Amino acid sequence: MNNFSQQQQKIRSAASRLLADGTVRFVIGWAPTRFAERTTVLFAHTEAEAQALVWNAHCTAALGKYLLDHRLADYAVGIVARGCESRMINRLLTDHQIWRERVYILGAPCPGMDAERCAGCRERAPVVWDELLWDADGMPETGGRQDAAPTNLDEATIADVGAGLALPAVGAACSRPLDTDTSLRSRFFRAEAVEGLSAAEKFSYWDEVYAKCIRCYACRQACPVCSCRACYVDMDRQGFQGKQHSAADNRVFGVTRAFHVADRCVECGECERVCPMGLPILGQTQKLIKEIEALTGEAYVQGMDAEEENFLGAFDLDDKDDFL
Amino acid sequence: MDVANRTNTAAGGEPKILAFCCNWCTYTGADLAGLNRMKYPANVRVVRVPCSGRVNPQFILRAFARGADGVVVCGCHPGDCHYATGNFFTRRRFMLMRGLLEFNGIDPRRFHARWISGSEAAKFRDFVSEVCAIVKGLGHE
Amino acid sequence: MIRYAYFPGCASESTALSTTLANEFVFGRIGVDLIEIKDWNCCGATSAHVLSEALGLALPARALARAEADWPELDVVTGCASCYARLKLTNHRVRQDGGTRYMVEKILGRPYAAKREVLNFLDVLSRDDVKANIEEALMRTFRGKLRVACYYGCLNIRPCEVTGAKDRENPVAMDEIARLAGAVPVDWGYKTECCGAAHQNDAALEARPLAGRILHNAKECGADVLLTACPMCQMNLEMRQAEYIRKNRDKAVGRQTFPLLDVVLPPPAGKTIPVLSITELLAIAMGAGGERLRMDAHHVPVGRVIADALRDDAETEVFL
Amino acid sequence: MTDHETLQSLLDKADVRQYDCYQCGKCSGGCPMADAMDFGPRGIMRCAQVGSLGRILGSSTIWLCTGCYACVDRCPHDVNVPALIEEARYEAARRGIGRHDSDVLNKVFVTNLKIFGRSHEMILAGLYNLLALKPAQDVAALPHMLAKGMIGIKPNVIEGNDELAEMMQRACDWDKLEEKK
Amino acid sequence: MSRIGVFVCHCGTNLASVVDVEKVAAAARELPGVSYAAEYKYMCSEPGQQMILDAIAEHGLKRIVIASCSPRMHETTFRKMLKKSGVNEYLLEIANIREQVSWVHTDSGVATEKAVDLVRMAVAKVAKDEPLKASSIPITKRALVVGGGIAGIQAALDIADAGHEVWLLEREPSIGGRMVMLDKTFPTLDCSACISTPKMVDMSAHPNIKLLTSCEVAAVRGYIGNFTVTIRQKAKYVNQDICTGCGNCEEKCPVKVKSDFNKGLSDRPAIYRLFPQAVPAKPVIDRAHCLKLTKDRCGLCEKVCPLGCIDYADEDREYDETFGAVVLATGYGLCDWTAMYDEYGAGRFADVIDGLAFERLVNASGPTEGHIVRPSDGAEPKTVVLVKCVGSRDPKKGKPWCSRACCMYAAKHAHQILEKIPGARVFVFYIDVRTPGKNYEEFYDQTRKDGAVYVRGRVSRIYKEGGRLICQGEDSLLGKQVRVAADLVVLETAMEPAAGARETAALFGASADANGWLQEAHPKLRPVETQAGGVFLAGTCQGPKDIPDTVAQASGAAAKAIGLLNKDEMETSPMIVAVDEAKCSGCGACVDICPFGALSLEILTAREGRWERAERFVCKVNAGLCQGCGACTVACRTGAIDLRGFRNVQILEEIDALWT
Repeated sequence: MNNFSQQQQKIRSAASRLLADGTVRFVIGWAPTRFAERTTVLFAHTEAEAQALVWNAHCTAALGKYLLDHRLADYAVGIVARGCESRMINRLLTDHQIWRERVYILGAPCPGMDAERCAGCRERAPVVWDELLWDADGMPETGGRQDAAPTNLDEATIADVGAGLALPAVGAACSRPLDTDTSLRSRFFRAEAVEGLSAAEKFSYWDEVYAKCIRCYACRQACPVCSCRACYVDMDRQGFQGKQHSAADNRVFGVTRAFHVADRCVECGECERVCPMGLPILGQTQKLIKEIEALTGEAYVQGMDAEEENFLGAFDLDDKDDFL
Repeated sequence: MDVANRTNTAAGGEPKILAFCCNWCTYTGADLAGLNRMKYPANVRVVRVPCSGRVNPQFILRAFARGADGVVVCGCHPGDCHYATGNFFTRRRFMLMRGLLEFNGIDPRRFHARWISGSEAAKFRDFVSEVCAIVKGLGHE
Repeated sequence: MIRYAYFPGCASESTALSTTLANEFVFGRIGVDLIEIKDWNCCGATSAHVLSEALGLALPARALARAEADWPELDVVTGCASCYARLKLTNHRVRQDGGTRYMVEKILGRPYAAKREVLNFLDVLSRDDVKANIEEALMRTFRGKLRVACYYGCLNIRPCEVTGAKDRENPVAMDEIARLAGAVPVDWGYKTECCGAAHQNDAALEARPLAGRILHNAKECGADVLLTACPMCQMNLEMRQAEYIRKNRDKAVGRQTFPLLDVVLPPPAGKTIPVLSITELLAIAMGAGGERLRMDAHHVPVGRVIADALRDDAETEVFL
Repeated sequence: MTDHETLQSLLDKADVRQYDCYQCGKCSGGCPMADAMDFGPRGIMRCAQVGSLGRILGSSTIWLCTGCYACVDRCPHDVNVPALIEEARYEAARRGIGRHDSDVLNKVFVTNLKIFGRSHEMILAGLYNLLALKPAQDVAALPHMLAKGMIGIKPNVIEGNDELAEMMQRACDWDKLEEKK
Repeated sequence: MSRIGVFVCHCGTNLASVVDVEKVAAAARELPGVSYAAEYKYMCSEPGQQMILDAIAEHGLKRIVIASCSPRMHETTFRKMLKKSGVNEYLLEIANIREQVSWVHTDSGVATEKAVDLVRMAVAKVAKDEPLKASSIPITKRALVVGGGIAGIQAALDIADAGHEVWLLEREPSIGGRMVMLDKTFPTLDCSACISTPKMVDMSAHPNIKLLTSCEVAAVRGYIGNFTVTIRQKAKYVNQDICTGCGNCEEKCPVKVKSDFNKGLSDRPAIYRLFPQAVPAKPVIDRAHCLKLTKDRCGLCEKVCPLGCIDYADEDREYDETFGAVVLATGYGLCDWTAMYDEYGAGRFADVIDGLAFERLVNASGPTEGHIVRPSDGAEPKTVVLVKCVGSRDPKKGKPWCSRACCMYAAKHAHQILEKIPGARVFVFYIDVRTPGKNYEEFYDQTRKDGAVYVRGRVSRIYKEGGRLICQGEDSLLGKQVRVAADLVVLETAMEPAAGARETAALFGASADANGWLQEAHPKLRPVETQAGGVFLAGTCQGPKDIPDTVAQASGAAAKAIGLLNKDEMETSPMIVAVDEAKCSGCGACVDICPFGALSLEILTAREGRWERAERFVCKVNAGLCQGCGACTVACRTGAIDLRGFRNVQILEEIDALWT
């Protein structure tokens, strides 16, 4: 953690250089706020602004989605990319939303930030970059996808995590002490917290969640996978989703959104981080990835490269169909 | 999806089951069941679609939200799809969807899928009867 | 220095006398350090796994777990095909199946993760660097005068999904090693057929034709010597030959075969095909003399063939 | 359990699906022991297909298999006959059906192991010949081997042989536990 | 107001005896958008249809719902009827209240209630129907046949005889395919060359046929009726227009190359024709082996050519041609057993050969002039072993299928050996003997009686001993292992799809199954068609076949192609997908799913917001290729791609109608 200031300097100088030589129009990174434990997103257009970029445990916002605002641009944009951002970038490339040559990626291996979602993160080092600002040595091991499987966790740990995150988590503040030990947190911690419940309990769990939902669509707005030009929820004439606001309709929205990102989710957890009501909606998408892994028997991690095949966009003649 | 507040228009609280049937296999199979005068419960309402691959999981969500007691999706057997590969995508979509519905507290016994060919009238009848029995057994939550 | 954890196998302490000496000689010369697994035990072949699955896996696992604990960075190598098959299978099963691992660890009472590979001598001798070392260590070669039939044995190759063998029916690894020593491998048809060593005791009569067919084909295809990569195969192939010749001799003198007579009669001679292990062949080529290698321990006399092949080699001492 | 269920459980344990086999005979054609066997690997699969557990357990085939895996390796359908044979041998042992010679050998072998930790050829062969009533088997080679020091009277005892014996006991107990399940 | 008319049919008593049709009509009248509802005895009858037409005129109906039998029965009837009215024929929905109501339910109350529900669904759907117009495309009256084996030849001749222009494309320098390699054909034993070469000559002389040899399909655009095919003409280095095929060059060429046609049993020069009766009967230069082309030496052929045909500067050329119909006749190859069968020696034994090599050995115009000899030493074999199912019926080696012809050609081989070598012994190892064909069983029976020994068992391995080949296997009828010492072993190897067939088919939008055989549209009812309209299958490209079946299928494919070419233009279904480019984000999820290759991503450059020339991907639909399955619509989260006639909103309305 002592590395933060050293690394921050590297970010600043790299950003300055890119701005100075005109490689990029601006660099996306983080800036401090009035509160020590908060940062905000900064679009550094000048070298001076680049010196305001920060790098600390409170850089919780993921930056990838901001690229989408410039998807039609004819200039290049610089971005500080940790594991999650780099996977977002790959995802956007797979979905043909951005042009690789118009993004300059400053790879920033991440120690895990002060956010709940970071605790379950297995891919902290960037997977794509133009320039790696520092190497990933000395960080918690990354890329250990097999190790991430919950089967390797002690049963007691799963139970603890599950118990701690069940119903009471709804509406609770998301901020938790820095917890960089990924081995303590299952990759699918949110989903597993719900899976153990009975059908009725699950139903009321989600009822409680969606009763609180205000349909602000912040989850969609923040999601790097929600890259549609127009979202179905904004087009009520299409008939999929009306404007009515009820737990039932909110629920349809929640499940639909999960399904829309099902096989493309990069597990960044932004949806949950930005939820103003603090709803634990990450479980929905985690569940889908878990299901995909169960169906294929293989690890399914999105965003690892830009050429990958989507689960729902392909098939195997021998796919499971035990309920069909 | 609002199971608690379901309004059922059927008299006597008979459950209604929505069935998506592909035009080339299952719809034909259902027609054949009629041609053979096979009897099955009247709770099922068939929506004809060109291919089971046309069935959007959001349709299923909508049906449950509106109060469906059960939803079924039927198509050609894998490899027999009139459009070559449509049902392979169906398979993946609904294997996922089932997990997600179950995760959301929807009883998976309310959602079924089955491969029924144009000649399998009896299978259609048996399947519909079976789903009706299951759904009736579940009652209204 | 190339290092392996070494599982010698029970035959190394008894019947495989000359092969064991040759192994020491060859691996010493080619810079391969075989570190004997401490207090290793019998792998259980060929009976333990017939009686009990658990026992069949636990016995090899005990030795492997010891190796893993003492030298976690070393692969395990063994010179016997039966041991290799049991060790390799145990390693494979423990790796593949969590249930098996759980069982084995419970029975052993110690951890065993099967992290390293199990290899046989052929795997080691086929390494490019080892081959280079072999070439360097050679003091004389057979200069194309010794025709050898390389017999791999079934268990060095199969089951393929466990051993990962690519050449299933016509492996060439040993042929290539023999060629380094100037021997000429013949193209023959019984490279991987089972010799029946597993049934030497309990179905000796039934298993006899297996060895017979191998020896017959080797001769038919023009081999002077049969090369093996397993002491069990070697002993079986030699003893069956000796037995066969004894019978023919008895027939020739017109008497019933009476084995106890052999206690006082000299060992038989006749139309035989000597059986050498690949390491013996290499040891000879690296200059080891017949006495040092205790070649006299062979059931089928070896000296003549080898000596013939080496005779005109002025630079080196004549073998024997 | 009926014989049929037992057979199915053996097949399941061996991960063999009997109806995969279409009786082409490539296994028996290549089996080195086929001449001595009553059924051969193809015959064993046929017995499994028609559900004749009795024939399998009573066959000489399961005891004569050398485990060389030539059959599996060449099988067009990847039917693992040796795995089935292995399970059949366990079942035969449970039922006390066996082949005398194999029983004697296996018991002598394992006892030998329990005591010394390694196999002792002299004791193994000697005891086997005695108990299997084959006093003359391989005796002809004895003088040669004794004279050359290839076999000796003194057994090699490993240090941890007590611990090994305990471990072997645990393994046998495990089997019994599995059986109860 | 939608002005929907609902018409409830009695279907005699079929419907009316169970469903209270009047009640259904009454309920329909109350539905939103419905301006008129009526019932009648037989809606599909002449007066029934007239009644609907009258009601349309009288009540100004704009959309029609008919509650009757299955739409699979009479949807087309009523669409045709609507063409006579002012109402677009696609503003029609059918509520199936016969097959799905009256015939399957007995309780009148329940049945009527369900019928009302179905009508309600149909009304909800029809309200969102859009008028659609079927379009038609002109048809190029020319067929392309890919592959010049017997299937391609037959298909080309049939199409040409029907009066249409045909181009036949063959990648080898001569047409003829596998059949001309064969010696005799079972079960009649007539000479293969004698029956195939006349057809080849017919081909080259036919005024409607253009022959393209040494050619490949490089690319295809377009679809049924108008395929624009890029043809790659490989360089022949011999001016085919001038060459008379005198053969001087072939005699003088110093190069010796193993002849593929003779399965490596003889040599050929570098300037060569595939076989003596090749069509066209003109040589080409094999560029891989010609000394002039590889090393710039020699040049003998140029010197000896009396007409100056040799052109070393010749190059591959590509050009486009348009065709209305395509017949794929890409044929088969024999599996490379040497790569698969270690246990049979993997090619290490010269005297283990495959069936096609045997055909060349026994062929009078083959390398040995018809003498059956061992390739290793030229001696006449006394004991021959034939091994069937090498590569066939072998899932482990990746070929689970039965190659169908081998049982018969093995019997033929056995017959030929017994006939040509007095005192010969023939052993045929088999798993099953399959002889389904006219006079096939009789032929097999005769071969058996002639003395061929059939041994039931798959050969386990082949090895050498005493200069002979030992075939070790089980005689499973005896239950005993057998070892046959043979002088010659013939492996009757599996047919497999020709190399590149899958890729070529894919260019035309046709697919191959898991094994690589080209996929027919329906295994029973559309055996010569593919999923791609206008692309038909002939011969072994679709699956293993013998010659009669191949020829029959080729004629079938030709008939389909003729049927298509006889039309001047064809109508296409308007119920296909359409993309709303404004909404499309170009993610390409739909493109992955389309089985017909009808969707593609293209870059759209347009002014957008503050960007003058914004570039983004959008999905484009090829209306000719789309078959209207709608699988892509589900992948589109935005709903930018939607299926006409089955739009998202329509299906949602149907669902909603049930619970309002």
